Amino acid sequence: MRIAAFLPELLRHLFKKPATVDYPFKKLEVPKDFRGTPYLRPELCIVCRACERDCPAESIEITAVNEAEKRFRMVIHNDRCIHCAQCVDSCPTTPKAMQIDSLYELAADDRHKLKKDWVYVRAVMKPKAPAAPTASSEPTA
Amino acid sequence: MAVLRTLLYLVVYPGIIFLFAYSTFCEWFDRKIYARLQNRMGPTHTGRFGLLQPIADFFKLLAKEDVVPEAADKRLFSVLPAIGLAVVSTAGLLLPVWNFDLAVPGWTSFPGDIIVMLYLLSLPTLVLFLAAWSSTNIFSTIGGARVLTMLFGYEVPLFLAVLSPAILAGSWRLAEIAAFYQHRPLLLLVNLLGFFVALIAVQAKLERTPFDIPDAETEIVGGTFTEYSGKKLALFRLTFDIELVVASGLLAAVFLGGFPGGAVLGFIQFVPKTLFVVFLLSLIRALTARIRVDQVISFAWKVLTPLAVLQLLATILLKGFLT
Amino acid sequence: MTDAELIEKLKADLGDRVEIANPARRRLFLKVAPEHLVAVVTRLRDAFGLVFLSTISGVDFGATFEIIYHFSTPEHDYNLRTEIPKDRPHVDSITPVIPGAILYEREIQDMFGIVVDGIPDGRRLVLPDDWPEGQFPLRKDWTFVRPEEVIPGGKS
Amino acid sequence: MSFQIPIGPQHPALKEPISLRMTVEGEVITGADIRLGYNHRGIEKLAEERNWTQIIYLVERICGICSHSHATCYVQGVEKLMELVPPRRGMYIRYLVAELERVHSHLLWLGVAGHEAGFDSFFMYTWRDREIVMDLLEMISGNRVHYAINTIGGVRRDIDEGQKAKILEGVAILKKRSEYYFHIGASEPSFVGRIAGVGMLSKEQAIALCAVGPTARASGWDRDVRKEDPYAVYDELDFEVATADSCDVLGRVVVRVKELLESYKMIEQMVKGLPDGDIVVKAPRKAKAGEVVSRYEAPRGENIHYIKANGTDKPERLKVRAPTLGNYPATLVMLNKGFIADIPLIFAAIDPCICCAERAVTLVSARSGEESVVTMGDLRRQALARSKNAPVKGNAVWPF
Repeated sequence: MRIAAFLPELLRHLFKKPATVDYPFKKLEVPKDFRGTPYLRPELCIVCRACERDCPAESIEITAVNEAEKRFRMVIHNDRCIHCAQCVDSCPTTPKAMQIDSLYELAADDRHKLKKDWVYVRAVMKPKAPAAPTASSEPTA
Repeated sequence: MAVLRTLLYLVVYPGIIFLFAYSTFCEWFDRKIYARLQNRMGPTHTGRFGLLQPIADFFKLLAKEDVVPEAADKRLFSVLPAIGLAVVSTAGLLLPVWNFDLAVPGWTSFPGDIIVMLYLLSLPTLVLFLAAWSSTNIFSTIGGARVLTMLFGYEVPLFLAVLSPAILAGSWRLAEIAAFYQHRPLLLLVNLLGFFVALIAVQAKLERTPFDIPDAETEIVGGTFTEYSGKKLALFRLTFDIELVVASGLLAAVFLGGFPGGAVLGFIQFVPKTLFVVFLLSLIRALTARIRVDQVISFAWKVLTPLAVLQLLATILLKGFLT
Repeated sequence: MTDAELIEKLKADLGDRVEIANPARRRLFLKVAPEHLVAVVTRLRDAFGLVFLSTISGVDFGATFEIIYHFSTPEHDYNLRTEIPKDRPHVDSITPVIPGAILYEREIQDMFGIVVDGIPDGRRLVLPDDWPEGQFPLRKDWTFVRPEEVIPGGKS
Repeated sequence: MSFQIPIGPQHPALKEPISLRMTVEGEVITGADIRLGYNHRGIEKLAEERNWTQIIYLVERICGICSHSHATCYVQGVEKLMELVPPRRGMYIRYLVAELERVHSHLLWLGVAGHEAGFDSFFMYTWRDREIVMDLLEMISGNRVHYAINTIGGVRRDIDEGQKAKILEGVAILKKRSEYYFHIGASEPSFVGRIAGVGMLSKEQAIALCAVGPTARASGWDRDVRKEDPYAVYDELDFEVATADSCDVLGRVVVRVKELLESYKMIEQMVKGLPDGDIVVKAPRKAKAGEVVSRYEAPRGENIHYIKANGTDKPERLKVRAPTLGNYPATLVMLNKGFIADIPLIFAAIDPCICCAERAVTLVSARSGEESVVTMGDLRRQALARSKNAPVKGNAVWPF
């Protein structure tokens, strides 16, 4: 046991740069695998509902707008999303119809504004060809 | 003229305005040093370098809701913060910074003012105990019991350590003690041991780590302050800030040679000397973990008091040798 | 000691009070009748060094409850199971043998409504004090109807 | 005079809600009682309604600090049920994250222990250094707290050469820092004075009360699932089980710092010996009927999941035992005859991670000392009635 064993370390830090980051003024970069908010590329979605089935927070909702025209509506409830990116893993298309962005400042004062929805026509299974002429993506939110 | 001087003394310097401004500055200094020692930033954004942060905190608390517990003794509960503030501010007036005449004792500087000051500095502890007791909260009660228990530990070494330079100087008047050591600066080295004893005792008096036992938040929530909120808490916090200034000023006057040379020169010496003491206090705060109340008592009686007695003996022997 | 040797030894020691299964390496599943439970646990503790109880799981089989005591020694995992009828859900406490079992026994009392006879402290553990009597959340026939989500200050 | 002090459900020393009722005489504790259920989220019931994939993320959220341990424990059980063999590279990455998580959890705990003892500088330093390992975890998995790197049949993110180098670099710094903390923790007198001889738990008591993890190991009982039931990659790694025989809080600090050093060793071995190949195999959606007991050494002790499948894509039963629950009976013994000042330290020394129901509030009246249990509904009604009856304050307006 030694008196003031910590002293040299303390005094050394008096002349060091702070370890903390002055957050709202300076920002750190996110890593490349960061899981932000999911979003849909509607021209690629084949409505297999794999994302809806596997979403642990039940935050993805797909409903048929018009069965005959194959028009569907996907709602992502971002207020429920837990940012696990399982929807991206579950998505069977290449390239993936479900994508994830790298934004992290997600706070909002109204949870209704966090809801995002897309109304789109179901894509055909081979998405390598250019998007079908009927495919009209119109994000309504 | 004398009336104006007295008014200036009471209100501006070193009266309430100076004490308020300088105590918030000392709190900022303490927080900044503490943060930098821990590799953090400390207050940064309120005012330049965050200088206005303690004042902002003070005004924020003033605007907060003030809750008085139903079971508490309401009159006592409400009046205690004001008493505490008044007591430490009065002690602040006795600091020999300005407006004292070495030849003629006045009401701000008189033989025995060191004793008066030490007693005035003891009163906030009693105020704190009464505040804790009148809150009736179980955590406050434990905190109050701890305040008193600690008082019995640190008070004796503090008195012994502060009085030994006075014995060497042969005066019970702060201004004369300071003047004595200004003439013989080498004698200050004799009191080095006493300075460290007094420093640790002051740390305990101010209830800062390692002696923040009465308001140890991880043990007894807010301890003595559990039930205090809003304006009353703001006043208590200000009390502790001013006590920090006054206690460091006392140590600077007794152990570091005081502040001679009138208002301006005195001020120029007052600031670095007190900041040095505050820095040492911050260093102790960063260096240690909180100890238990039984450990405080045994530490105070087994280590601090013998050291203070040793200092006293050395001083008496030296005094006999000098005369 | 290999699994096979251990099973032989267990069989010799405990006789026909237990049925032993060994689905994976180091994992033993022992089945015991509820009336022999405490005797078997005592014997296992004294002769085989089963002092460490990891937890007690309950499973609802519809007509019966299965209670599994998960023990482990540095070499093997023992899972001691017993089955009790749902209409008379009583089991003897093993706390006199393994004091550390108390919290797990209180937990299965709360969650399955199994009465543990002889438990030294039978207060509720995880359920709130104003939880209605006779509601046991982990029984299969207990369902939770999620109330309509009401967002304060706005429409859903 | 003896009286009761309520520690929790809301208390600055407790980061999560739990209620400890202490009977004290002066400063000495003469009785302790524990009340759980303030954080019960019904995860076991919920798991019976989810499919195998969804449950990974559900069990990951049992705990924020050892999130990976629950997910791994569950996933390795499900893989046994589905008879999957994940690729070696996937296994190495999974247990690399597990060891990094142990480092992060133990550093966090060291800081908390410092804070509970009022040693804030120690707290700040350990948490600053913990950022290094948090950054590594973020780099590997994408996020800081819920790594979500496990999937049934392997892991979801791969490691490249640059990341390997960064991990080794970070671990080298951490190793140096941990040795320094070991040295400080054993020599700063005010800190040692607070933790030595506090919260005694003898080996016999630890065994009788089924203590787990560092609490058991600090009492000299060398139980470690990684050693005695080596799952996955642990039989290929060279490490020792850290124990101490001082049976007090100091022993628990020592055990955790030693474990940190062992973890650095394992991380280096795993990064250097990372095999090539795939990281994941495809998992079926359904599992055959069967049951499995999965054990895992989480930072806090043994984590055990009992999974029973019935042939569908949902489990029949998932039983989770988090290590902290196993340590509560031992905590009550440790608290007895201690000082009030030791409560946070002793309680923090088991590294509590409280996961279990809310809804009841116990009120202790300050005046009479009587207790009454009030439901949340009653409390809300009382609060409403009180705010209605309260006179409107004249100065309740912003004064400036």
